[in-house]
Amino acid sequence: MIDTVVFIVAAVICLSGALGVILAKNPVHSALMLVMTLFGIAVQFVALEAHFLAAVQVIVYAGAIVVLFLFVIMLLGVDKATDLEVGSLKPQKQGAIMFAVGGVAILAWIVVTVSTATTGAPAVGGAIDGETENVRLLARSLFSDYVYAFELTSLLLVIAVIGAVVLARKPKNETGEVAL
Amino acid sequence: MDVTTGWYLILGALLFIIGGVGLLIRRNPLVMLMCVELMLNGVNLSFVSFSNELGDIGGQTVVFFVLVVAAAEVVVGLGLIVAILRRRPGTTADDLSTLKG
Amino acid sequence: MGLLAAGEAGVNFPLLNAVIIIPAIGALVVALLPVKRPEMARQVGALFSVAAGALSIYMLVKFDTHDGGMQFESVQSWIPALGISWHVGVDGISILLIALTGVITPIVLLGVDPHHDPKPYTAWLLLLQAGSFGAFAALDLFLFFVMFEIVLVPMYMLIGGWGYEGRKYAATKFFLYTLAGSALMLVAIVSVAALSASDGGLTFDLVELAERQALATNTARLCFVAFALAFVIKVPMVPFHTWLPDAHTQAPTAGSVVLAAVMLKLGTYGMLRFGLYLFPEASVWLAPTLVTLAVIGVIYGAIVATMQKDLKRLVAYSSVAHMGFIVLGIFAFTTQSLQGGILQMINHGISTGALFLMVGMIYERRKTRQISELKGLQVSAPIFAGTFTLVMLSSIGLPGLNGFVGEFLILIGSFETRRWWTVVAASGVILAALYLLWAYQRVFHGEPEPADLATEDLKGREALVLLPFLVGIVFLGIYPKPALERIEPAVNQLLSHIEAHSDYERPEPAAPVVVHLEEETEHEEGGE
Amino acid sequence: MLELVFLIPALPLLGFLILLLGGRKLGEPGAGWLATAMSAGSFGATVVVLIGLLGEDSHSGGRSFEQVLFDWLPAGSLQVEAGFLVDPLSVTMALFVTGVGTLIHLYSVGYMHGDAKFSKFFLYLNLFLFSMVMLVLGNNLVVTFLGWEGVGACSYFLISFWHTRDSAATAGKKAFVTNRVGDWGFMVATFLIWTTLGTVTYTEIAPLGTGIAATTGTAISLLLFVAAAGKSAQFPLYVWLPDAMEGPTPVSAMVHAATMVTSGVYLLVRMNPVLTNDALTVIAIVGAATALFAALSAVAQHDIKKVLAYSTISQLGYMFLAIGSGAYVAAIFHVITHAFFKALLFLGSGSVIHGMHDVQDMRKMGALRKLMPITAATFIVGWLAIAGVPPFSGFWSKDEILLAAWEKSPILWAVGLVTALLTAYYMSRQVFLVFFGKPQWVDAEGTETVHPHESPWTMTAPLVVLAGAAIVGGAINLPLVSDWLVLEHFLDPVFAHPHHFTSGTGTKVTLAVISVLAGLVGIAVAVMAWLLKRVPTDKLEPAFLENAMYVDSTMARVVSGPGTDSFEAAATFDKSVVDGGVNGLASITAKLGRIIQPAQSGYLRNYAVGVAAGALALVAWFITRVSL
Repeated sequence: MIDTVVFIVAAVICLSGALGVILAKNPVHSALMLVMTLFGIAVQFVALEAHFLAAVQVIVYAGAIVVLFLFVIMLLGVDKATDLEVGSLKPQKQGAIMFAVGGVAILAWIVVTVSTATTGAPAVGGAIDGETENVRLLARSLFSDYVYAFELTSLLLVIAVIGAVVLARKPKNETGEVAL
Repeated sequence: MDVTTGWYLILGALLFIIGGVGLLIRRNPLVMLMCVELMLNGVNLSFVSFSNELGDIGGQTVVFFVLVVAAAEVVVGLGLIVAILRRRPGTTADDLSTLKG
Repeated sequence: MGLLAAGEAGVNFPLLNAVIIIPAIGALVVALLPVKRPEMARQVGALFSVAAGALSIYMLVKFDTHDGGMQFESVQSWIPALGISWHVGVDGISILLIALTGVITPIVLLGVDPHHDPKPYTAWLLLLQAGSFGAFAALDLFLFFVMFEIVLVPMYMLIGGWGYEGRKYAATKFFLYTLAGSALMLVAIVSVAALSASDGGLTFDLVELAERQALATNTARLCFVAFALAFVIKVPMVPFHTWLPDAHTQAPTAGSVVLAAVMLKLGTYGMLRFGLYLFPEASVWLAPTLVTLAVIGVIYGAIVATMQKDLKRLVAYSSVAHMGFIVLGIFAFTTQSLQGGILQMINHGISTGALFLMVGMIYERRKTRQISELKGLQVSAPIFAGTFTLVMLSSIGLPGLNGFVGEFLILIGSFETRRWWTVVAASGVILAALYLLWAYQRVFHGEPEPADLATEDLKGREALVLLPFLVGIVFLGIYPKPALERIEPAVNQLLSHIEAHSDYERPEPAAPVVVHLEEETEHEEGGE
Repeated sequence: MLELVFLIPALPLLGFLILLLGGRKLGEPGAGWLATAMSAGSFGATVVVLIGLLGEDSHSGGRSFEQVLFDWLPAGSLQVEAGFLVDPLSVTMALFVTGVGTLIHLYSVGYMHGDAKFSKFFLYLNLFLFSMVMLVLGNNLVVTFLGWEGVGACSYFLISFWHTRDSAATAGKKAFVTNRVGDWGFMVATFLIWTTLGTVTYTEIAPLGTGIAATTGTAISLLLFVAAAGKSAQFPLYVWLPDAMEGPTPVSAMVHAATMVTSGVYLLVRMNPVLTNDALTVIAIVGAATALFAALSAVAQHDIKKVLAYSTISQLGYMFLAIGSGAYVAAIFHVITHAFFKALLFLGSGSVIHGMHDVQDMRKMGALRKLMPITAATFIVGWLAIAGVPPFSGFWSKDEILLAAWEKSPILWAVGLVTALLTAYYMSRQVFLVFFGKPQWVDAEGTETVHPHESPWTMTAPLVVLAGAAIVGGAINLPLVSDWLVLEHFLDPVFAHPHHFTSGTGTKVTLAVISVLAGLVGIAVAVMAWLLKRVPTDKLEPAFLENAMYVDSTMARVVSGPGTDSFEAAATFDKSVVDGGVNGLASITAKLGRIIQPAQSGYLRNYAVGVAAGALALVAWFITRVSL
């Protein structure tokens, strides 16, 4: 019973946060709403016994990424309200409506027709046996089967950092700047 | 009313749709990036719920990688936005069409 | 012998791998050299290129002339899940082409001045060399495709970066045209591998696929057509040849030389290795069409060459004609015609390569390639003219020079199985004399103008560059046995393979038997 | 001694290589002497080989010796060796080729005096000699072809020797390309022989040759005749030879009179076992027609060398008439005597041109016999020989051909006779115009426009030697007594069907008398017209004949008109249709691209709509496909 309550509360937080992100006029508000959603999802992760991810969700997403968003907003001084008009681009509004309606319709169709969520295929990435704790399991998976991918992501992060530094660097002089 | 995996999946799908709609209707590049994050989170939720359903840690491993890639993406994306907005303050996504075919 | 004792007991030095990889490493090294020391690029590049060339010559010498199979073979697993491996090896068909590549590239690298940006120029040339080596040695369909495509990029860059006035158009045309052909080939490669996969599992290995012959007749024919189209464009054969004059004309001298000497051979080599060997039945089936196209190419190329006003275009069209001879030889399926065809690939590389070099030298002096702007050069440049004459006569097919040996063997071999085609193709030798001599007359003979009189004769450095070509022309013309005896076992093996997998039968060597006049008369009249 | 055969081509080749590397340093006259020495050495080697051959038993195939140097083209069942065949025929040919060649080398030392490219001339001459002996000594068709094309290339170099003259350059190219038509015949004939007999070696072809099926045999014979017609200037491939006179005169003498142009005769004689009767008839007819046609054309030429050129074509026609009649010995006999007297005449004309300071028009000469006594005397010997006056060499060989023609068909004989008459006439005309009459090189006031002089000894010595040979050359095959037919007995082992005259002595004598009379009539007419001026001469030189019946000019017009136009059309076709098609395809692609180009608006959010729609469509498609 408590599960249900937790789920519903967290789901409401998620959805309202999400709607807040796309409907808030001020980017700062959007960012804060995003934090709300992320927390909601972290709660769901806990409910799904993905403890490590829940922690990471809070630390990395809410703690780092959103903060980065806010930094940028402040840095550029765009923390002003903007109108929500879709703009001059033609099929944008219709596209959005179509996507929303279509997505929901397909979702509904699946909900109505599908009885079981999975095919019940056996585990390939390491079974959760209920005894070994989540972090250990995840670590074993990451550092054995996916160790190359893991190392590559570290490389990716380094590249991303360097890329960001290069991109966001102030131009040396007026003439030397990259035309955009 | 037990909470089944289906509930989580529906929640994830809804987050994905909301994020997608936001991406389509907003012009502020920063908000667009946030919408992308929303979509990613929707998917992440599905992964974790499947992981739980199947008793397979692989789903969570994938989420871990998604997190990392998302972080990298945000870093580069924000770098680009900073670079653009610094030169042309107030730019929206609709003001950029240099790559017009 | 030590390290280089390839194939013998003891140290098994992967000679062929080294030949392919050395220039590739060289390209990388040259690319990483400091920009401020451009003169270093060519020296370092030449070092790698010469090293690879020397190894390829060493292989040629060490090549076992009695073995028709693969030598210097090397197999490394590459993408095991798809049955793709790094499988390389050479036989009599490819060894000479590899040696040719090994010799030509260092020569043009050292002998032709790029005029600007020597660093990327050298790097691209080295990559071209590596790719060509790889393509000639590859015994895996996928590996071959990769190499076949790799060589496109450096050539595109060379034409586009160091070419003449219309280089961009020519480079794009060259790239797109050849790519269109190889796209079809990729489809065919995947189809062949996928459709041949059975209990043996998926494999891209050429030898295994060819021996398995698992495709249904019609499927094999379809796949062969796709392969053939790629090669027909690469050769190029009429009517898919129009990229060649543009590419040749606009390419820098080194590009033209390598293009003519090495890259065109990828087409004819592909026909042998991935046509005849992989699809014996389909090759026999399509041979009449290809032979007809080849003969049309011989005549048509020569006719169009006659009317060219640009020296490089003229030589380019002569290539179309000469490559037609080679294709005729390949699809005539006799020992002589195939031997001649393979030897002619080398000969064409030498002769046409030298012609392009010399046209390049004329351009260096006069900044023009137009025949009408040159006259009477023999007066001021007699040695140059003499050298040009020798190369020209080789291209015309004068006995005692290399061009004749290949042409004669092709024609005499083709005559057995493709009599009337050969009779027509043989008339191509008349036209060859016509267009080359006419061009020679207009450029070298006649009363020179003041500008022509100021034209310098052959310089020592240029003579050194041309010397290997001249030696090749004379040596292969007088004593082609070393080349022919390397080719023959491989060719016979290939023909046996074709006979085993199709209803084709080699013509019996005409037995010197006296037949009675009366009996034979009717039969002969009914025949061809 | 037979093993020394390799020296025959090796010495001129050595000379060529030395001149190639150091010709400029040797300069004049060193280069000339070196080349002459090499040529003489080659002649000496030939003599040694001949002595060796004579030492062998003349029966049971003893006089046939092969020397193989190395495998040239080993290709499966085709095995071509670089080897020599020494037999009576090849030695006979080699002997006069090197002999006459040496004399002409010597002559050239004087003739080419002062030319800027002195050493290069001898370089070509030695290369030519090498190719020519390869041609006659090769033991198989392919080696002969090597020589065949080699002499063609040298002929090209030598004709366009003075290459700054456009006419010389064009003539050289024309010679090479026309010869290539013949080479095509040679190649296809070789292919056909190989596929039929499985060999290209002469000694293996000879026993098999007679057994070839008739159609194939005729095809081979005619293809070989195409080859011979190209090289030996038979109708209609003769067109290059008159133009070839652009070359220096020694070249005309050596290449275009004595040696190279007779290689077609050699080829057919060598391949005599495969020649069929049908083909022989064709050869005889073409030969006779060429002889008559060229003789008629020679009647009205003004250039001293052009007369000789057409005369050469005419005499070559005679040789083919002999082959066509089956009289191979007569053909070879005439080749040899013709080599003597025609080389003599050409060298004599060269001496005249040299003495007249490069005047070639006979109308500007006259009365030169006093100023150039040796040249005049030797030239007159050549004239009498070619006119068929007994006992000069030309009489014997020509008479034998006419006899053979008579036995083949009286019509052919009649054509030959008329040709003989014409030959006597135009040669007399030439002699009278050049050496007799009034000097035309003196203008109205009596001052000399040129100063004629006799040539140096290097030029006159060969003339004297050749004149001697032209007088007594007939002695090698005198039909008076059977034992005196030295050449015939010597050559007989070479032939599959040795030819023997069937006519009685009465017929022989009658025919001989008639031909002598014909020659005398020709001379008499010339005397009346050109020496005594009893006949108006302008009517004797109709423009129709002066232009050689417009055959060459018509061909030239076709080649430069419709021929060039059709080639140009092909080039235009290539540019507009073939390449145009490619470019058209490209532009169609570009147009299609432009139609869908607006889809790439550059707006990120537009693309997002596309992605969203695509994603939805994909998911929708999946859920309809998958049973859940």
